[in-house]
Amino acid sequence: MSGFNKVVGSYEEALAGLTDNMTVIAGGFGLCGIPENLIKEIQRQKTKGLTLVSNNCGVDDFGLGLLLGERQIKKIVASYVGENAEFERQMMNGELQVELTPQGTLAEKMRAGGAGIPAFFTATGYGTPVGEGKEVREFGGRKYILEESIRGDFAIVKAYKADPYGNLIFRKTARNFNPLAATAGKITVVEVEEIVPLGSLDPDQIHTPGIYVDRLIQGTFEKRIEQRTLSQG
Amino acid sequence: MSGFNKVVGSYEEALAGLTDNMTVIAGGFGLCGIPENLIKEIQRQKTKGLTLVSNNCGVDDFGLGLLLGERQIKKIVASYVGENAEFERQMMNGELQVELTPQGTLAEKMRAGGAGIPAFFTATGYGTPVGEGKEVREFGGRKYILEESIRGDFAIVKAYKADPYGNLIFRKTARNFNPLAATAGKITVVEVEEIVPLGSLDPDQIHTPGIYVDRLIQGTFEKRIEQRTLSQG
Amino acid sequence: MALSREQLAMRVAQELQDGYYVNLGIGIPTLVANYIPPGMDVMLQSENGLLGMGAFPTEESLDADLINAGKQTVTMVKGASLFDSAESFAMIRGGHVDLTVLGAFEVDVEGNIASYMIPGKLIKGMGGAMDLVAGADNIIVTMTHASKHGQSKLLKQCTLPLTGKGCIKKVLTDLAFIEIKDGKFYLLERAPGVSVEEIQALTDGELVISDDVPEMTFS
Amino acid sequence: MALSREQLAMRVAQELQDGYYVNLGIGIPTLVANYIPPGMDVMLQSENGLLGMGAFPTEESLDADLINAGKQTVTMVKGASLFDSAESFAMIRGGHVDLTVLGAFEVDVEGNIASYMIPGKLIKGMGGAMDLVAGADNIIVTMTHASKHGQSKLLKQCTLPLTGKGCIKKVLTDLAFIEIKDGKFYLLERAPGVSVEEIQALTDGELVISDDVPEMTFS
Repeated sequence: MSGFNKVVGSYEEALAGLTDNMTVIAGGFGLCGIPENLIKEIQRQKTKGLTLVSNNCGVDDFGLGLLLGERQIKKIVASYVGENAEFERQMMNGELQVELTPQGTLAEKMRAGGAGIPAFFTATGYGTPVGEGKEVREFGGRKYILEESIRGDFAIVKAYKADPYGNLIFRKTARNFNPLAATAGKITVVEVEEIVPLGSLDPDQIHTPGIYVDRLIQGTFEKRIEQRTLSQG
Repeated sequence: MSGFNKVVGSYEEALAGLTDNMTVIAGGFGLCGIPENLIKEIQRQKTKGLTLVSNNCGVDDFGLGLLLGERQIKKIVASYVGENAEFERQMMNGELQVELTPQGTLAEKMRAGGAGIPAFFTATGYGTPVGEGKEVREFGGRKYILEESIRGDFAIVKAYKADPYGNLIFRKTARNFNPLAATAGKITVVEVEEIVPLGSLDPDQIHTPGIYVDRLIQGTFEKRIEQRTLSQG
Repeated sequence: MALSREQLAMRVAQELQDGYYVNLGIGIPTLVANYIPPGMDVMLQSENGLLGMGAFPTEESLDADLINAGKQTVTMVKGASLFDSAESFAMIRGGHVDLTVLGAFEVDVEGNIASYMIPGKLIKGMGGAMDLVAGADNIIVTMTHASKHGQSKLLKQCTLPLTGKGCIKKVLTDLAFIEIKDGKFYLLERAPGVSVEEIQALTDGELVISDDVPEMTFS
Repeated sequence: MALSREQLAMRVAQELQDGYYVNLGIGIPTLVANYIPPGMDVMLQSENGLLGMGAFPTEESLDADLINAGKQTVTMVKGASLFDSAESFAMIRGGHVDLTVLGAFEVDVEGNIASYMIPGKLIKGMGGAMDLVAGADNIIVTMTHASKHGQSKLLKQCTLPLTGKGCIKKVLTDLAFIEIKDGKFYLLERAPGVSVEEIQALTDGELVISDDVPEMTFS
């Protein structure tokens, strides 16, 4: 079997080595494109004290909200966390640390982490609470703040299709943070809807090359919809 | 006609507004994926004093080498310029300024320019002539230098296919610096092998969204090969 | 009379141009899409990774993998493209989006905006708003001119934590269309039937009023 | 006897592991691809935007759009992927490539490397070499141990402008396989028939020699 075959046999194996107090970067936007089965497996394994880096934190009974319910999350780095009652309760009680990060800065921090760029300047957050304590520098007459990159012990990612080497294709807006998370994990675990034979993906059309992927598993997905809006026409 | 139709009628129109002493960012690696007809049009227009940002500088009679021949280039920012006799002559004579930039740093400078990131830290070049005069900072026990982004008055880009809105697809290693250059031009001009009808490109498979593209033209390409190497089997 | 939500959207839509790439925030800004002038093409950017957002789907075309930044199911128009969140904010931060429309709690005469956080109340987060206000040259803030209790939202200085500093140049309220320049509010237009005096009374920051402030028109 | 170019490539190939993503520089490093041990899968990264580089093409499969970092026409293996130059160097800079092999003019006991510029001679540029040495944890430098005039290339301190500072840990020369650690060269292996004394005589930086330095073997 090729050393490039990333396919593992179970969700347990997919998350082997994940231990208490680790940092986990998760793909997904709202409930769209979240690694829902990997999250359930973390819930099952009862790993505690986790730092989660994810744009949102799910809802009470789905996505990362499940890990809140079990008090497995110590800290969350996110841009928007508004749809979750248990989240509010834990934050208000001081049980949960929350580091609010602008959405674009969060995306860029993940990309930079994966790309070996330790820090970058951005105008986002200058003069706001986000900029407090951060270095300010002027370039071309405009003020920017210095933001540091993020890496995770694990990254958990949801993709649409993969070949056994871990080359990934995402679908529609389920792409979102997933390709960025994939680059930023020391161990990157990906769950997909379909594993296709090697050679069946067009090399020009691969969104995430397999070099970023350590473990791969095929799952079935509920794909819950948060705001089911239909046209009235 | 839609305001998003980027197609222009001629190469002259494609480069309208390009004047002496401007900065032009060009895609391509060696002679692969270079905007060969746009370069020829710059030669025809005799624009002088240009600063060219491109990984390489073509060969004597093809690619950016043509602009050297006409002494249209004042300065070049590149990572490798080894295949060009006229280049050597002008550099040795001090007629041409050369700013050597590591290939990965050059790519990242273009991306940062397009992405509104004025500067980033990288380990590349620390302790070398490239790092001289640049700020050094330690992150996690390692030393990095601060590199600033690049933007161009114009970007000239070669893609494989485009729809009229300027959504682009590149082919194989002719992609290289082209998608990065496309983001970093105040005016981005793209020449392609084929303009396909709107709606015929899969939105999931577009490499460069049309928002980065200002003008689009279909051309015919020589695609000269620099090192024609064949297997002996 | 104060503008309705629909009229606010209609007035913003008058600022559109053919070929504009536009990011519309949640709430009133979203309604702008309903009033794009006929014959004009505008592409909507949704910061979760979609350029060319279309209408809400039908039951048949509903797709859990295709949502907008408000997490609502949507569709794509012809010529749409999909990308990751870093690319999406590269567009925004790099100034490639032609117009951004978003709501706010407060703006002030220095172009500061506060829109994401009220101390003591639950903090939900800034989402993409800080990136949007820092990245765009051309921003229109839509909001009510004053609170229900009559307190001005156009201030000398914002009182709430900022979303962005010195980045707002245009504000459309239910009473007025205002430009921010040189540390002052310039009254460009009045809502139909609203007097300059009413606007002045509800504007905390310095308001510059020309001799003739036209009423907004809605055709 | 000093190693041939092929033997250098063969010895480097012994450092490969199944599942390694590898970047091979121009020259001797390129030859390593010919000696990948049977049953072992290695993917070659070419920094111009290709992961999974294959052999040179036939006349029929020749494609001007598919070249390697040396600008030679190549092919792709099954499972290959293509990407832009920023993504390519994100892989390299981010430490995702398992092994990098490249040539040099000089290395020194501090792990410094000089490989791109000889003052007074024509400067062609560093290409991707500075990114590669700064980005990879696991680098093997291949070069001759000394110049044609017998001057050591393994120095106390590099004399030429550096390509990278403190980033080289392993050097394979035509005479020896050497590890750089704590400001010293450690002699790990000798080329067959080459004595420790010969190596010592041609090594300028401090060389640590254990009691028994094995000869390289080539099966």
